Amino acid sequence: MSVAYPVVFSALLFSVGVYGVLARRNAILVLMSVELMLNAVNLNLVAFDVWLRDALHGGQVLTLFTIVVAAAEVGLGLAIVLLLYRNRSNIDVDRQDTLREPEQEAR
Amino acid sequence: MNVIQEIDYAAVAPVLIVAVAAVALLLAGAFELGRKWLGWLTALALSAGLIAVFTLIPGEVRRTFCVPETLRGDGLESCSYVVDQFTLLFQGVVLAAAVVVVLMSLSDLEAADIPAGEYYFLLLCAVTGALALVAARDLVLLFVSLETLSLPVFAMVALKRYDGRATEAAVKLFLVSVVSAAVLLFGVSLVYGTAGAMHFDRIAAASVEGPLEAVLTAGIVMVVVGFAFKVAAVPFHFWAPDVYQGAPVPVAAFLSVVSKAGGFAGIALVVALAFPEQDHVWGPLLAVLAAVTMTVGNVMALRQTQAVRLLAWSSVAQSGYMLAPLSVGAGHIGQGIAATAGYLAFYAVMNLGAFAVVRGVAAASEENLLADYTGLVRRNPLSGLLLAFFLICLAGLPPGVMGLIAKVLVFKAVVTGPVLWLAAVMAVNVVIGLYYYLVWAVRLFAPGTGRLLPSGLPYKLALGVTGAGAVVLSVVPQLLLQAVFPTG
Amino acid sequence: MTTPEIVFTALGVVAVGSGVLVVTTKQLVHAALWLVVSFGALAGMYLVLTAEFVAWVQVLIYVGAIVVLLLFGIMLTRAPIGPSEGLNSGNRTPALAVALGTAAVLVTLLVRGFKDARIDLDPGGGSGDALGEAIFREWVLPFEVLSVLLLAALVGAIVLSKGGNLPGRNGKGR
Amino acid sequence: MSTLVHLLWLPLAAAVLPYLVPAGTRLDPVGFGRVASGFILAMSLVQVAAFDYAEPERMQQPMDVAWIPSIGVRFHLGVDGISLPLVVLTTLLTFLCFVYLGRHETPNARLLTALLFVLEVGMIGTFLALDLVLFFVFFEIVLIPMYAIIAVWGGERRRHAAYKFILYTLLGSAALLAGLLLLGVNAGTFDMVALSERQGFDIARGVQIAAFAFIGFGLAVKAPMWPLHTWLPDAHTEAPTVGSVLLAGVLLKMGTYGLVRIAVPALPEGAEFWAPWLGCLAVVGIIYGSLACLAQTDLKRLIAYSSIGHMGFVLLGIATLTATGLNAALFGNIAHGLITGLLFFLAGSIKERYGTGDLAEIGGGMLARAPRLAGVLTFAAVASLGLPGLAGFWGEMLALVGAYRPGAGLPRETFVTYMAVAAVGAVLTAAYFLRLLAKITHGRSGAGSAVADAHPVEWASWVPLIVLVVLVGLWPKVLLALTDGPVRALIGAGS
Amino acid sequence: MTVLAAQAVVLPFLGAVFGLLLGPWLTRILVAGGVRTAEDTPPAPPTEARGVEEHVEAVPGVPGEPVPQEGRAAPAGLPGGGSRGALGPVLFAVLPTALTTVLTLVIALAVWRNPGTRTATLAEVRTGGPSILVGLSVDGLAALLAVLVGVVALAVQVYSVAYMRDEPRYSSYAAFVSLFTSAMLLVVFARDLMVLYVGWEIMGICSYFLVGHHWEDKANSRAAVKAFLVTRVGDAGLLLGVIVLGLGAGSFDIATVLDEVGGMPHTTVVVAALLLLCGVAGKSAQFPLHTWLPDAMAGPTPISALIHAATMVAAGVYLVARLYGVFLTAPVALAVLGVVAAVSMVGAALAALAQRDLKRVLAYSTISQLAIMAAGLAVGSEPAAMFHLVTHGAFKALLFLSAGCVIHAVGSNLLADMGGLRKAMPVTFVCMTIGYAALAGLPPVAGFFSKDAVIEHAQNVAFNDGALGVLPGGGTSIPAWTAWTVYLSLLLTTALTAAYALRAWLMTFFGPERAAHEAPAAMRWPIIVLAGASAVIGFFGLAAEELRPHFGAAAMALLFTAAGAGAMLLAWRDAPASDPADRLKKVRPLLENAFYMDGLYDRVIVRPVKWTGRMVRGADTRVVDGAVEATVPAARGLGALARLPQTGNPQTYLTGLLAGAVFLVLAVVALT
Repeated sequence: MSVAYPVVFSALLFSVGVYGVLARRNAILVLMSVELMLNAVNLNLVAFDVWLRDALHGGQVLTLFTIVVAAAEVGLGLAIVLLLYRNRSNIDVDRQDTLREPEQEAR
Repeated sequence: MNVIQEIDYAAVAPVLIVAVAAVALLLAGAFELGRKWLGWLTALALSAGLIAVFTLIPGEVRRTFCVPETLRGDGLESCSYVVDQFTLLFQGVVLAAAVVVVLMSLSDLEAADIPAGEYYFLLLCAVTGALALVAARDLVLLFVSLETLSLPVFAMVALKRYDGRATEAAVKLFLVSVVSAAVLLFGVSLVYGTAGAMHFDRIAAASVEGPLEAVLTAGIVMVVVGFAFKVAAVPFHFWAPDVYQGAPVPVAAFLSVVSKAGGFAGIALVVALAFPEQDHVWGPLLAVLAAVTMTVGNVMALRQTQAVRLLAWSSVAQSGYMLAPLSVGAGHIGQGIAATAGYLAFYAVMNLGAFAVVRGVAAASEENLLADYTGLVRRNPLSGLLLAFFLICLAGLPPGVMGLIAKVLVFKAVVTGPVLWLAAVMAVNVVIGLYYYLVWAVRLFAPGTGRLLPSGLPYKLALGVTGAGAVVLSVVPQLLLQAVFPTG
Repeated sequence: MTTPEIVFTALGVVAVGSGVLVVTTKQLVHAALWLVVSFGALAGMYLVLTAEFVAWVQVLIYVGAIVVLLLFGIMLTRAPIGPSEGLNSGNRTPALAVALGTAAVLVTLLVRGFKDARIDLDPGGGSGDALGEAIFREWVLPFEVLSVLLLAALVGAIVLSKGGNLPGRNGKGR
Repeated sequence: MSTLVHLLWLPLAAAVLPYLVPAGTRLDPVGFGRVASGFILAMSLVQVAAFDYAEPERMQQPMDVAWIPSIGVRFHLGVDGISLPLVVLTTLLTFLCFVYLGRHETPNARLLTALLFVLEVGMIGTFLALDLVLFFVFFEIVLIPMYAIIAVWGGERRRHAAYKFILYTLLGSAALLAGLLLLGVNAGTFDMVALSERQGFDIARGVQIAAFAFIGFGLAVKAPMWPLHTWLPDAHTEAPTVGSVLLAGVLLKMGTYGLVRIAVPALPEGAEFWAPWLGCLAVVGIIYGSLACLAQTDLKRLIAYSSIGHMGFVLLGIATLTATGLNAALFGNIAHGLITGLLFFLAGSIKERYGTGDLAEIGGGMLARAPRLAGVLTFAAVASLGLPGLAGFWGEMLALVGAYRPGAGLPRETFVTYMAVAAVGAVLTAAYFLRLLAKITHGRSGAGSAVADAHPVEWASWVPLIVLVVLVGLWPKVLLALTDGPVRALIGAGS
Repeated sequence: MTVLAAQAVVLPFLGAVFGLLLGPWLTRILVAGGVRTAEDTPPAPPTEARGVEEHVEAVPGVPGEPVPQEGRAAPAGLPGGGSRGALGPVLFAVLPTALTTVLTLVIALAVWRNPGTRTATLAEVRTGGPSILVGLSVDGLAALLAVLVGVVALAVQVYSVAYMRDEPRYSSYAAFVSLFTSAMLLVVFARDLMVLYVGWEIMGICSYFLVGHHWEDKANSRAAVKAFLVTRVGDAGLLLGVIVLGLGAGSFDIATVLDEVGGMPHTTVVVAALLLLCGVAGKSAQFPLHTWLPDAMAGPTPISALIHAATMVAAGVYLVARLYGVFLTAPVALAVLGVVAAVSMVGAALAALAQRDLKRVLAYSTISQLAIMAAGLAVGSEPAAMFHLVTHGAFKALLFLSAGCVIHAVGSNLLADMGGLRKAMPVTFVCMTIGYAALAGLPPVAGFFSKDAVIEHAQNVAFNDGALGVLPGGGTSIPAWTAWTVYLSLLLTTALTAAYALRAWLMTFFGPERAAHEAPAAMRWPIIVLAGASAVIGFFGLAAEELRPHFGAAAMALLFTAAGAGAMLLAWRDAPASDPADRLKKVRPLLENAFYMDGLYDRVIVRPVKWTGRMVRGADTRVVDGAVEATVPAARGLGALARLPQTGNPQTYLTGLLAGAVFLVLAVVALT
C-alpha cells in the first residue's frame, strides 16, 4: 500500500480539525476539533511507523502517548470550560474577550 | 537482556526530587498543612533540586535512557536524557526561577483564595516537565515533557476560580497551547516519517533527499512553530498579554520565565541537535521570527498603561532578542545557544525582579496601572529603586550592566552569523525598548501618591534574591557566564 | 488498487467525511456522535495498517472515554439538544481559507513526498507485545513523565471543578 | 596595578558618598563636588606629569585584568597621547562645572552632584578603555546621567529633549555595539591595542565595510554627523549649563575619539571604503551647520549648530585617513571642548541674566551692560570661528591640509573639493559668529534692567578655559606633540 | 638678529596682554604714587583717575547713552575716561611699541650693513604632514617693512593718546593696536607660511575690533563685520593656497617653498598662486574684494591710518613679494594680478573722485594705490612695488593722521563741512599738502619716485610685449595686452589721482575760511615726523638702479598728473565753495557708490546666503528633524497596526497562529 493514502487522509483530517477550531464558537466543539487534529497526527505516526518498520516503534508509542495526552487535555479542558460556564454562563469561545488590548494607548 | 533501560538515578535526580516532592506535597495538602508551610516546603524541594543540579555541574556528561544495545542497530547510542552543560544551565535557571515564583506566590495565594496544596503541586509538576524537557534528546520525551510543562499551567492560570478573567485567560492559554501542540505533533510526525527516527542524533544522521526534503522542511517549520508559541514569538504571541494579565502575577512570572525557558530549550535542542544539516531552513526562519517578534513586542509595549500587560509585551520583545542568536545557522549554533542561554539567565533575574515588585503593587492596587507606580521610590525606596534598576537592566543600559552584557551576548552571536541585518533591526528595537522602560522608571521617581506596598518576608526575600543577583551580576557577569561558556 | 487500499480509502472517506460533519453539524450532540464515527473509522484504518494495539486503544480511550467525557461536558453546560444556529462563530471565512490552505499545502507536500513509498503490511509490528516491549525497554522516561502529566491533569481538573460547591461565591463574570 | 583605576573609582565613590552621610549632617553637595572633582583633576594632572612624553604612542600605565573571560572581555585600561588630553579635558570641565554650580543654590544638588560624577566615570572610562566591550560599557554609562540632568534641571521642553537625546544616541550605541562585536568576533580579540597593531589585515573586506558602517553610524550619531545631528540642538537648548558644557565639551568627543581609536586603525579597508562618504557628510555638516546658525534666533541653539559645523571639521579630518587629518581631529576635539565649553558657560550666564536665550529679546549692547561678560563672549566666539592663534584654528587648518592630500586609495579630487567647500564653511562660520556678536554685544543697550557683570565664581570657571584656548592656540605643539606619534602608529607605516 | 625680531614681535603682544589685564592696576599704582597725567593735559583734567573698566562697570548700560562721536570730546557728565584716565594702558601701549620701533630700526640697520637672510626656528611642530616651523626670517624686504610698521605704529600710538583722550575704552583700543602691531610684524618676519597666516588673521581680527570700536552704532558694527568677512573670504583662499604650496613643496617654510616651486607641477603652482591672490585681493582690498575698505573707515581715524592705509592692507602686496618666485613661475597669476590691479586702480580712483567723506576719499585712494603696487608686481618689478609700498605707507599714514586732525577740529568727516582751514591749522595744512603731493606723485616728494618706478617698469614690459625678461624672473612673460592694460591704467590713474587729491585738498583747506584750533601736540608731532619722512624717503630710491626715474616715463606721468589736476582746478575755480564733483552730474552717484558693487554683492551673495540659511533652518526642523520626530508616530502607528488582531477573541488568535504556521511552511518550503 502506498504511504500516500494515510498521509493524505491525515492531512485532510488535520485541515478539517483546523477548520473546526477556527469556525466553531462552542468551546466543546473546539475541543472536538482539536481531537480531530491530534487524530490526524496519530494516523501519520502509525503509518510511518509501519512503513519504516521502526524497531523502536517510536511512532506507535508516541501515538499511544498522544492519545493519553489528548485524554488529559480533554479532561482538564472540560474542567476549564465548566469553570468558564460557571463564571460567564456561556462557553462561546469568541465571546471571551474581556482581556484585550485597551483602546486607549499610553499618552 | 534487560527488560528495562538502565537508569542513572544521579542524572535524573533533579527531576526525581521535584516529582517526588510534588506527590508528597499533594499528600501533605490532604493533611491540612498550613498554606505557608506548603509554600516553604515547595521552595525547599526546588532548592534541593537546585542543589542536585549544582552537584552535577563538576561531573562528566551523563547519558541515560539510551537505546538498549540489542535495538541499537547501526550503533548510535541515542540517549533520551542527557545531562550536559546546557541541561544543567537550563535546569538551574528553571529551578531558581521557580523558587522566586514560589516566594512571590507565598503571600499571593491567600488574597486570591487559591488552594495552596494543589497550586504548589501543579507548579512542581510543571517544573518537572520543564526539567525533563531541557534534558530531552528525543522527540517523544520532548513532546511529553512539553505537555507536562503546559498542562499544569492551564490549571494554575485558572486557579482564581471565581475570577472570570482568570478563567478566560486559562481558556485562551489552553486553546492556543493545544492547537500549537497539534501543530508541533504534526511536525514531529513529518520529521519522523522522513528521518525515520525520534532521537535527535539519529535524525541528524539520517540523510533525507529528494521530494522528502520538502516534507522534512515542513516538519521542521511546524516543530519550530510549536515551540515558538511557547516563547510567544510573533505571530504565535497573541495569547501572552491576555493570559499574563488574567493570571495571578506569580503565574505570569512563571510563564514569562520558566515556560519560556522550556520553549527556548526546545528550539535550541531541535535545531542544533536534530537538524544541523537543515540550517538553511531554520536559520532564516528564526531570524525573521526574531525580527518580527522583537519589533511587534516593542511597539505594542509602547502603548501599554497596565503594568503586567507591559511586562507581557516586553517579554515578547525579549523573546525576539533571545531567538536572534539561534538564527546564526549550524556553524555557530553553539555560540548562539550559549548567547540565548546567557541572555535567558540574565533575563530571568531581571524579569522576575520586576515581576516581584509588580506583584507587590498588584496587592496594593488591583488594576495595577502604570499610574499606580508614580512616586514609588518616595513611598517604598527599596522597591522603587530596585524596580527602576530592573527596568534599566531590561533596557540594557548602564548602570544595569547585566542587561548590557546580555545584549552584548546576543549581538555578538548575531554578528557571527549570516544575519547581519538582524543586528540592525535589533539596534532599532533596543531604542524602542528603552523608551517604555525608561518612561516607567522615570515615573517611579516622579512626585505622586499611592498606597504603600505590602511587606513580608517572602516579598523581601524575592526582591532580595533578584536584586542581589542583578547587582552582583552587573559587577561580575562572569559568575553566570562561566556556566554558559564552559571553555571561555 | 489493492484490497487494503480500497478498504483503507473507504475508511478514510468515512473518517474525513464524519470529521467534516463534526465541524459543520448544527446539533451539538450529533457532533459528538459523528466524532465517534470518525474515530471508529480511524481505528479501522489502524487495523488495516496492522497497528492492532493502537486501534484497540483508540476505540477504548477515544470512543470509550473521551467522547463520553465530551458528552458530559455538553450536558453540564446545558447546551441545547436540538439544532442550534449559534454553534459557528463569525470566523468561518478565515477558517475556511486557513483550512483549505492547510489542506492544499500539506496534501501537495505529502503526496509529492510519499507517492513512491510503499508499506508492506506484515502483521505483528503493532501487537500489544511489541509495543509493550518498546515502551518498557525504550520509552520508560516519557512514560513516567506522562504519569506526572496525568496526575497533574487529574488534580487540576478536580481542583477547578470542586470550587463550585463553595457557597455564595458565584463569581459573576468579570 | 595601574594608577589609572583611581580616575574611575574616585568619581564613583564621590557619586555615592553624599548619600552615605548620616541623616542630619549638613553637607554642601556642590562644595563637596568641587573638592572631589578638584582632587580628580589633580589625579589626572598627576597622569600628565607621569606621562612619558618620549613615547606618546605607547600605552602607559596599562592595567589589564580579566573581567568576563567567558566572552573574552578584559578590564584593560591605558593612556597614550591621544587619550591623555581628553582625560584632562574631562576632569577639567567637570571641575569647572562644579565651580560654576557654586554660584547659585541648585535644587536637588545632591543628585546633580552624584550624576555629574557618574558621568565623569563614563567619560574618563571611555577614553581609558582599551577593550571594545569595556569601551562600550563606559560609552553607555553617560547616557542615563545625562538624560537625568537634562530631564530634571532642563528648560521648558526638557522631557522631549531628554528622551530625544537618550533614544537617538542609544540607536547609535546599539549600532556601535553591533559593529564593535562584528569587529571583535572577526578579529578574534576585543583588545584595541592588538586590533590597531594588526590593522585589520585578517578581516575580510566585506566584513570590514559592514563593521565600519555600524561603528561609524554609531559614533556619528554621537559626534554628531549630519544628518544624524538633530538631537543635539534640542538637548543643548534644554540642558542646564553644566549639562551643555559636558555634552558639548566631552560627550561629543567620545564619538570622534572612537572613530580614531577603533574604526580607522582596526578596519582600514572599511575606512577606505567609507571615507569619501564620511568626508562628504562631514563637509555637508560644516556648511549646513553654519547656514543653520545664520538663521538661528536662540543663543544655545546657535552654539549647538556651530558644534555640528565644528565637528564636521573633525570628521573631515578623520575621513582623510592621514596622520595630519587624525591630528586635526584630535586637536579639533580638544579645541572644541575648550571653546564650546566656554561658550556654553557664557550662554548659561547670559540666559540666567536676561531670562531668555532668544537673541532678539536679549537685544544689543551687552558690551555696555556687562562689558566683561561680553568681552569673554567675544573672545569665545572669535576662538570658535577658528582664528589663528587661538585653539580653534589648528584643527580646522590641519583638516584642510589632510583633505588636500588624503590617504592612499582615496579619491583625491573628491577630497580636494571637500577641502574647498570646507574652506567656504570656515567663512560662513565667521559670518554667523560675527552676526551673533553684532546682534547681542554691539549696539545700544535697549531699555532693560541693569545686568550684573561677571561674577568671581564665573571668572573662576572661565579663566582656565580662556588660558588654555590661548595657550593651545599659540603653542599647538603641546597637543600635536602628544598626538602625532600615536596617530602615526594608528595609521600605520608612520607615513 | 632673529632674536631681535622675535622681541620686536613679542613686545607689542605683551604690551597688549598686560595693557588689557594690568593697565587699570598700573594706573592706580601710578596715581597713588602721585603721578598725574603727563602729556598734554587737557583743559579739564579728570576728577578721578580710575580705570576704564571700572568706570564702565560703575555705570552699566545707561540706556540711550549718547555715543561719543568720532574724535569728539566725550559728552560732559561722563566721568573721566579715555587715555586721560588710563595712564597705565598708555604706558603699556606706547612703551613696547617704541621699543619695537627701535628694534626694527636696529634690525634694518644691521641688515643694511650686512645684507642676507637670517632665519631661526624656535620649534618644529609636527602635524602628521609637513611640519610647521615656528620661526622667523629676517631679510632686507622684511626689515624694510618692519621699519615702516614700527614707525607708523609708534606714530599712531602716540597720536592716539591725544586723539582718544576722551575715549572710555582706550585701554582695549590701545591693546588691539599693540596686538595688531605684533601680528603685522609676525607676518613680516615669518619664515613659515602657516606662521604668516596666523599673523595675517590676527591682523584681520584686530581690524575687526578696531573698526567696530564704536560698536554702539550699528553701522560701525556692520562695517566691522563686513571688513572681517570680506577679507575672510580671501583668507580662505589664501589658506588653501598655502596648503597647496606647502604640500607641494613638502614644507611650509617659505625658503623651501621658493626652492621647490620650480619642481612642482605647473598647474599646482598656478592654482596656488591664484588662491594666494584671493588672499591678496581680500587683504589689500583689490577688486573684487575691495568693498570692505571704504566702510572700514568707520573705525577711529588712527586705525584707518595704521591698518587700513599703511600696513595691514599692504600685507597683501607684501605677501606677493615674499612669494614672488611662485608668481614668476605662474605668469598667468601675474596677468590676473595685473588685470585686477588695473580694474582696482582706475575704479577706485574714479570712486575717490566723487566721495563726500574725506576718509572715504582716502580709502578709495588707498585701494587705488595698492593696485599700483600690485601692478608693479604684475609687471615684474618687485622693488618698485615695495618702494611704493613704503612711500605709500608713510604718506597715507600722514594723510590719515592729518585728516584725523582736521576731523578732530571740525567734528565731521564730510568734506562739505570742511574748507578754509589752512589758516586755522597751519601745521596740518603743510603736512597734508606734502601728503597730497606725494599721493599725486609730484616731485620731489616720495610718491613721485615710487610711482614713477612702477610706471616705468610697466612701460618697459608693455613695450616688450609683456616679456619680463629683463628682470630676475628670467624668461617669463605676461600677455602683452595685460601689460598694456596695466600701463595705460597706471597713466589714467595718475591723472585721476591728481584730480581727487586736488579736490580733497581744495575742499579741506580752501574756500571760505572757518575757525578751528590746531591739533594738540601729541597729534601734531607724529604727522610732522611722517610728513618729513614722506618728503624724503623718495630719495632713497635713487640708490637703486631700477628705481631711479627716467625722463621719458616720468614726464609722461607728470603730464597726466597735470592734466588731471588741471581739470579739477578748472572745475573748482568756478565755484570754490561747492563740490567740484557735482560737475559729474549723473555719473556722480555711480562713482560715489563705487559702481554699486555693494548692492550687487548684497543681492548676489549676502541675501541668497541668508535666504539659504533660513531655508536650511526650516529644512532642518521640517525634514531632517521631521524625519526623526516622525519615528514616534510611526512606531505608534505600527503599534496600532499590530494591535488590530489583538481583539481579545481567542479564535482570532488561533487564526493568526494557524495562518502564520501555514504561511511559514509555505514560505520556507517555497524558498528552500
